[in-house]
Amino acid sequence: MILLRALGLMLVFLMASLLPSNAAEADLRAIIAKFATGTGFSAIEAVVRELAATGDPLVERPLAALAEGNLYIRKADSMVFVGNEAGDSVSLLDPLSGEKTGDAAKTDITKIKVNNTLRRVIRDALGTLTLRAKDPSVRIAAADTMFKTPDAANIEPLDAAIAAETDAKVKALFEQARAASVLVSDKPEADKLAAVALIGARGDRDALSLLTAVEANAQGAVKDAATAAIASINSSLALWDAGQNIWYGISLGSVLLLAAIGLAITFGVMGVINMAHGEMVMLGAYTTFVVQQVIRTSFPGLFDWSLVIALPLAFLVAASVGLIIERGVIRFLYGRPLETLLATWGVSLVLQQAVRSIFGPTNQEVGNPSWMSGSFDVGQLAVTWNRLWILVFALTVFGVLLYVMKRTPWGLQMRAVTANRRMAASMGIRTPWVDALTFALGSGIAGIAGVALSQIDNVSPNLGRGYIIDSFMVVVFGGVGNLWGTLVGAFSLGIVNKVLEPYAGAVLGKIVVLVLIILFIQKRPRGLFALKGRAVEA
Amino acid sequence: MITGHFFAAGADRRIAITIFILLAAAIIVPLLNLAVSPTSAFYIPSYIVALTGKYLCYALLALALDLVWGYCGILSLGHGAFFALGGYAMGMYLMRQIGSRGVYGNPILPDFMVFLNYKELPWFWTGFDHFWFAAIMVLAVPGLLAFVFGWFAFRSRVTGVYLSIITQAMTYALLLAFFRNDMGFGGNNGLTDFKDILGFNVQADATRSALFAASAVMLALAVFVTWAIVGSKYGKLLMAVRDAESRTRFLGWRAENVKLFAFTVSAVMAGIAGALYVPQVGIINPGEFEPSNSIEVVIWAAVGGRGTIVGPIVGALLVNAGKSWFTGLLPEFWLFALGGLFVAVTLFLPKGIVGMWDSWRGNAKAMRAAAIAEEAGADPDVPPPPKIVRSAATTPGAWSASGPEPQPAE
Amino acid sequence: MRGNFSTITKMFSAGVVAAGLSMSSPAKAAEDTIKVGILHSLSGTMAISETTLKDAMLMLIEEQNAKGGLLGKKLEAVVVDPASNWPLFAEKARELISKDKVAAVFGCWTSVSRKSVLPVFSELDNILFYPVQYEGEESERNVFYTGAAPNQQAIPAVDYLMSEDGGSVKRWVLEGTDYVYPRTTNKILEAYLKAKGVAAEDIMVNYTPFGFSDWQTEVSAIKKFGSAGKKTAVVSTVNGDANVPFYKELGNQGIKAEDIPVMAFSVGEEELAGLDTAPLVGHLAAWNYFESVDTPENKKFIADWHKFIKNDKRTTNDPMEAHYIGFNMWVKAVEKAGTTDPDKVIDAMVGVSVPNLTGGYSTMMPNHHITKPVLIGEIQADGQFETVSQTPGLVMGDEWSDYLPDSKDLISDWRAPLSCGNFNVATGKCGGKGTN
Amino acid sequence: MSKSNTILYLDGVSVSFDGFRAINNLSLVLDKGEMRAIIGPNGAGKTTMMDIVTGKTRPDEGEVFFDGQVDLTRHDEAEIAMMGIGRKFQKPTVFESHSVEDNLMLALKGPRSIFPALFHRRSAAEARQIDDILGVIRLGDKRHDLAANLSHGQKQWLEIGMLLAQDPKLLLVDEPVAGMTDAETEETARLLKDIARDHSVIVVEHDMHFVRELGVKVTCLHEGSVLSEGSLDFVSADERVVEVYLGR
Repeated sequence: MILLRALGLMLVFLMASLLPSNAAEADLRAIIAKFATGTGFSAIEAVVRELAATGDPLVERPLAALAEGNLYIRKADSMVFVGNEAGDSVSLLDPLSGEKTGDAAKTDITKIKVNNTLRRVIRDALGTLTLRAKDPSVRIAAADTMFKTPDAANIEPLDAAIAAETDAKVKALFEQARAASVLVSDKPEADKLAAVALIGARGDRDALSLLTAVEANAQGAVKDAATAAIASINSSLALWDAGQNIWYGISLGSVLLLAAIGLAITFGVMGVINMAHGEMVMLGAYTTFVVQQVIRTSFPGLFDWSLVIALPLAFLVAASVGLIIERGVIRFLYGRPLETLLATWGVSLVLQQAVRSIFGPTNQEVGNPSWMSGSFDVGQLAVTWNRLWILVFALTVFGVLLYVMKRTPWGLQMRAVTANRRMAASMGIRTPWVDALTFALGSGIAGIAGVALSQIDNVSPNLGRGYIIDSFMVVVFGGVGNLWGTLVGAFSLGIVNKVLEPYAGAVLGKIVVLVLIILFIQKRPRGLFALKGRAVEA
Repeated sequence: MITGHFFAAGADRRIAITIFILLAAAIIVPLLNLAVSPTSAFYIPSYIVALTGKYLCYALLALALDLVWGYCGILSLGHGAFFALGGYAMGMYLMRQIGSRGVYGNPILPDFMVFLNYKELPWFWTGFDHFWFAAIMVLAVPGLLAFVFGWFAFRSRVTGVYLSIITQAMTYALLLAFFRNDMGFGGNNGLTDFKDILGFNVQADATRSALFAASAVMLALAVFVTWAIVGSKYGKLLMAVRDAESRTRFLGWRAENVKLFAFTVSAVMAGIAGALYVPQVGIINPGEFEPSNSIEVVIWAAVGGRGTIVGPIVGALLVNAGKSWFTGLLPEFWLFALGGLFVAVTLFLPKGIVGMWDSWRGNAKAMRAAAIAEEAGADPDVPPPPKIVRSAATTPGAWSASGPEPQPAE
Repeated sequence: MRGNFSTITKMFSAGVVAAGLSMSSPAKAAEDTIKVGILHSLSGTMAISETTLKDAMLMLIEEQNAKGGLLGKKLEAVVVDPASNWPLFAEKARELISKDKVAAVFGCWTSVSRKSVLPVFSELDNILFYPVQYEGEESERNVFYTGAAPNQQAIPAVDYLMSEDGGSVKRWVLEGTDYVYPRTTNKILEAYLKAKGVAAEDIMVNYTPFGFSDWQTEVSAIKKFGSAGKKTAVVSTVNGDANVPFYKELGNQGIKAEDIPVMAFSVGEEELAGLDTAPLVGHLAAWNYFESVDTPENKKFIADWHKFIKNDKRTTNDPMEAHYIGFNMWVKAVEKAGTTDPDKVIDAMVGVSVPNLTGGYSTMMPNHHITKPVLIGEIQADGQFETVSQTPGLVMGDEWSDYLPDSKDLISDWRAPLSCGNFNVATGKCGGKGTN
Repeated sequence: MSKSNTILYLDGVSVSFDGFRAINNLSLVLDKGEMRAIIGPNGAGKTTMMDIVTGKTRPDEGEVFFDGQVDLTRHDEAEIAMMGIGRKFQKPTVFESHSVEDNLMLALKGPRSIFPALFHRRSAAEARQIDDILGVIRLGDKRHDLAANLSHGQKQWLEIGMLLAQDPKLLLVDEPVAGMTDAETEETARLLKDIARDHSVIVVEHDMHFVRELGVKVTCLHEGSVLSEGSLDFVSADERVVEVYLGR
């Protein structure tokens, strides 16, 4: 994305440099040189405004560099350059042409500091300059900026841009941005009323924000129209809010499902009260970290694939640790489920401390690949990509697991062993292996859950502890030994929690959910999907 | 039958010894702390008194848990909640005793309420300026919670792991609730900066020794009460419920009431432990509600030997002493040692230290008894055994593999 | 080691109450070293923050020994692990002082751990150096607060946001973890903002539990609150672990620093190390030190740190500087007093001045708080902060906030005649508000 | 059919688990003092029927009356047990960690609330009762042994002994001779006949020799309802019964 944009820019500038040197270029350089003399943010802001006022597309490069903190002053001669950091040295590029002019050690140059205010000024300035950019997404960004920072001076360039625009979507955005600017201009009331209508139709939070400001400042018909528009936006947003909460609930549910699904195997199917489950999740997250570390240092191009690469590895790592735990400890404890609680608790302490000793106690950075960053809008609903992918992922894992359990010979053996170990053994099933592999499967799934959770949570030795209680709640709520129960349990707990949260607050919401679980278990002492029947109870 | 008698006698003797040791400690330790010069070899430094006093409270908590877990098969993963509630009741009393000596000098409001702009004392703090009231609350609050919780859970026949998990949910919910500053219990910081208990300075060596003695006496009392309960017909019923709940129902017993009584008594014991703990450590905060704390209590009982009275006490003392030792000696690696200990105990000492000792002794005794019986020939008291041919001879001890275990998951 | 073993014997024997049977004589403190206690959690939830401080202290002690020790003796660090368990903090503090006979203790992070050990320090009369920014409302004779009081962090931060440089913020979200530091800080900030003319409806306060990880609802509420047509900022007192998911959610929901900046008081270089900071550029933090500060002292400190920890990637942070200042102050005070006797050192501490890492001197004030500069930094893409604003001079830590009704009349002065941590200037009495 | 003289009255009882009809429109009447044997292949609903009578399972529909007037569907296990219905499980269920004597003590008729149990002291009358029962079930020499150490057959007997201690009006005995030797089986038959003199008894059993030895009216269940009822000879002559047992 950035690469593409940079390539495009380079092309533009290559072409520009072929043209006869622009007479204004010297003027621009003179202005840019002022960066070196001014001190303080206000001085730099003045320079930025001056540059922007030239309206020359060439200023985009230095301004964009400034916003990203890449504009430097060489101490020796107070020349201004765009810098590209590469290790300890910085390669210096000409601020206008972008040609490389040399390298400098970091100590020989000073970075021009920017702050948020300055960044905003630059963004606004770039907004006007990029209205005619080739890339529609840049134009959309420009329209967006201008919508949020209405200015009467914007109307003219916007009019021009609207006239030239061919893309209907962009054009509509331009018109909204223009309407926003009209509202702060001294245009006649009729124009303003039309603008309010246009903005009201947009119906999102930005529109609401703008109209609230208008309502506060305007008089007469415009004020009334704004009030009406605000009311209508508010009522539609209220609906969207409800939808938003449900979506958040589903998303939380998917996280719970991921965290719990491995436990649904080790605890639900095998009856091992697996307190080390959270640590399996943690191992998966750390595997992701290691994979990303290797990719960062050796194969930076593969970064977007890091999670895909990490998945099988996390499964393997967690599954083999699970296998070791099963062979080493748990197999001696079948039929004594409560003792598995004690042993696995011990194991969890050891694993936590081991990770702490190896990786240190601090959080590790696990990055989001680009396809998991950001969000998109469905109506007024902002859906973040990482949450969506985690939902998809959780459902996929669930589906695959269900298939394995219900449709493969291994799943059949697994169920046979848990239903009646002795009978299964006498049918020729090698029960020890089935046990070991089942536990490894549950652990491995916890591991791949860790890959996904590393995207939204801390990767630290404490990662597992945060999920273990919730996981047990989900499995028990859904009914031990029933995968569907875990699915339904996770989503219902997630949704109830998130629907309560805006009213009760995060803490009370969670308390209410816990109390509901306690009450629910009274009603159905074996969980949501308990098997009814002639319980063989002695 | 001879072994049965021996067991009974052995168990009773052990209880008597335990009670004796505890009572002796209640006298000797304070003496060695207060009356012996610090240079003497017999001097017990104050911090050891405080430390062991704390361990005794843990031991009481472990014993409380064992009453329901070891004897009734209810694995509570929420006993820390009762402990903490007892502690909070005591803490509230201690807070009120600070009076106007808080940093703001407010005679009514504790410091944390002052800087959080409370205008008046919340209603649930009334009465806590009296020790008797606080003492009642120490018993009543955990007891009532356990009673209400148990009433619903046992009537609905929530058993096994489901019960364990909802007890965990209970303590977790309380943890979150007490973390909330709006609750009026001091939030995360909890209650601290205590000055006096019953007019004595909590930091004085004499007070500390007295608290130690109180803990030891209380533990001795709890040992006696537990022993009395377990030895009564009700105690037999308790174990019957543990081993075959439905059988007791078909005999006409209300298993839910049996459990409820034990659960409530146990919660009250835990509450007392918490109340003694707080003045000795000088702080009570929501961290005590952490589910992991409750799990640790389970581990103490397991290490020592559940289903015995002395076991949980031994377990609590050993594990905590080990923890104190490791955290000072191997600060970076003590979790390995602790984790390893839990795994090792479950694998190699499934019945805990005391349980293992008993089986070992029991085997030896049984062998000796068998030898005696053989020498003496048939026992004259007993009618000759009926001529019943055993169809399926059970291997001795085979039952213990599946054992009288509380079975959680299906 | 040997001392430890004899205690173990003792502990076990006391534990099984075979008192007097196997008591060995009290551990003999080696007389040729001065012991320094380090009381930071190395396991449990707080290990993530505190372990670094333990390492920093070990480094400082090693350096001091390389310089020839103190009073002709070597320093010896005694490290214990209170395991993020608050009562255990008190137990370990007692152990350090009573058993190991340390001359001073450097430790604690959370307020509750400090509250837990306070009685121990006053009872056994020892010294605690507390290196973390905290809520104030406390001044103890035995404690030296080298972290920031609210006026050394929160108030300048808010001032900056209200200024033109900071974006002239008019609407405020006070987002915090539900515990005493955020509660108090937010109380102070609310009072301060209202005094500055901010209307009540322009302040939103919200609390989340510790370790909170699902921020969707909260972030969208911030977004909503921010769409009222006024410049909005978030003042975050969100604690440690919960920050990473918070910032991840902010980034993903597209809240840019230019639109709604987040000013954090608990987010340092260490927390950012667990994050991809590219989407967070421009969000702010207020501290008294940043790793990026360009001074020779800091350069050396960072180089020493990297050498000591054998990892060039490890960051430094504000509490580490606080320990650096505190440790050097203690060394200087011990030299001044000529003894490590806590009583004498406490008296010698007030007025001690040592260089800090930001190019100035920090001085221990009579209220046991220190003077520090306040820096406002913006998060950069490389996980560092870029200082965008700095108080012109040093700010003196104000333990009793002027913005809370019950503490505005209180002052603290531990020097001889007054020697009081909560002197009421209105009534002229020591002991808070007194009985009124 | 009048309920008045019956000890147990089931009419039109049905129950299903997850769609499987375990009991299907079952009607069964037991007169006071009667002993009845119930046979039927696996899955015929024998144990479920007992579950319904003892309150463990609630029927979906139908009437269940005890002693002519008590509607058992309104009571739970403990209440039903207190009214005088005792039950022996298919798998012998005794309190394994208690001695034989204690097992009986817990079963003895008497108050069933907590506090009396807490302060209970064994009276001479109780001791005598226990001795009597120990004699009947022939476990006198094992009175101090842990129940866990008894043989399978002895556990069965102990459980019957516990039933006797409970002194119920109606005994439900599920497969009392499973796993017993022939000698034990004979002994058990004699014991049950003894008991039947002053109690009403329902015996569920597979063992035809044993049933023949009992010499009582037999009900054959199949797929949750009564297939045939009458003397053993009559029932075993019934073609449908043969078919069910031998398969098609």
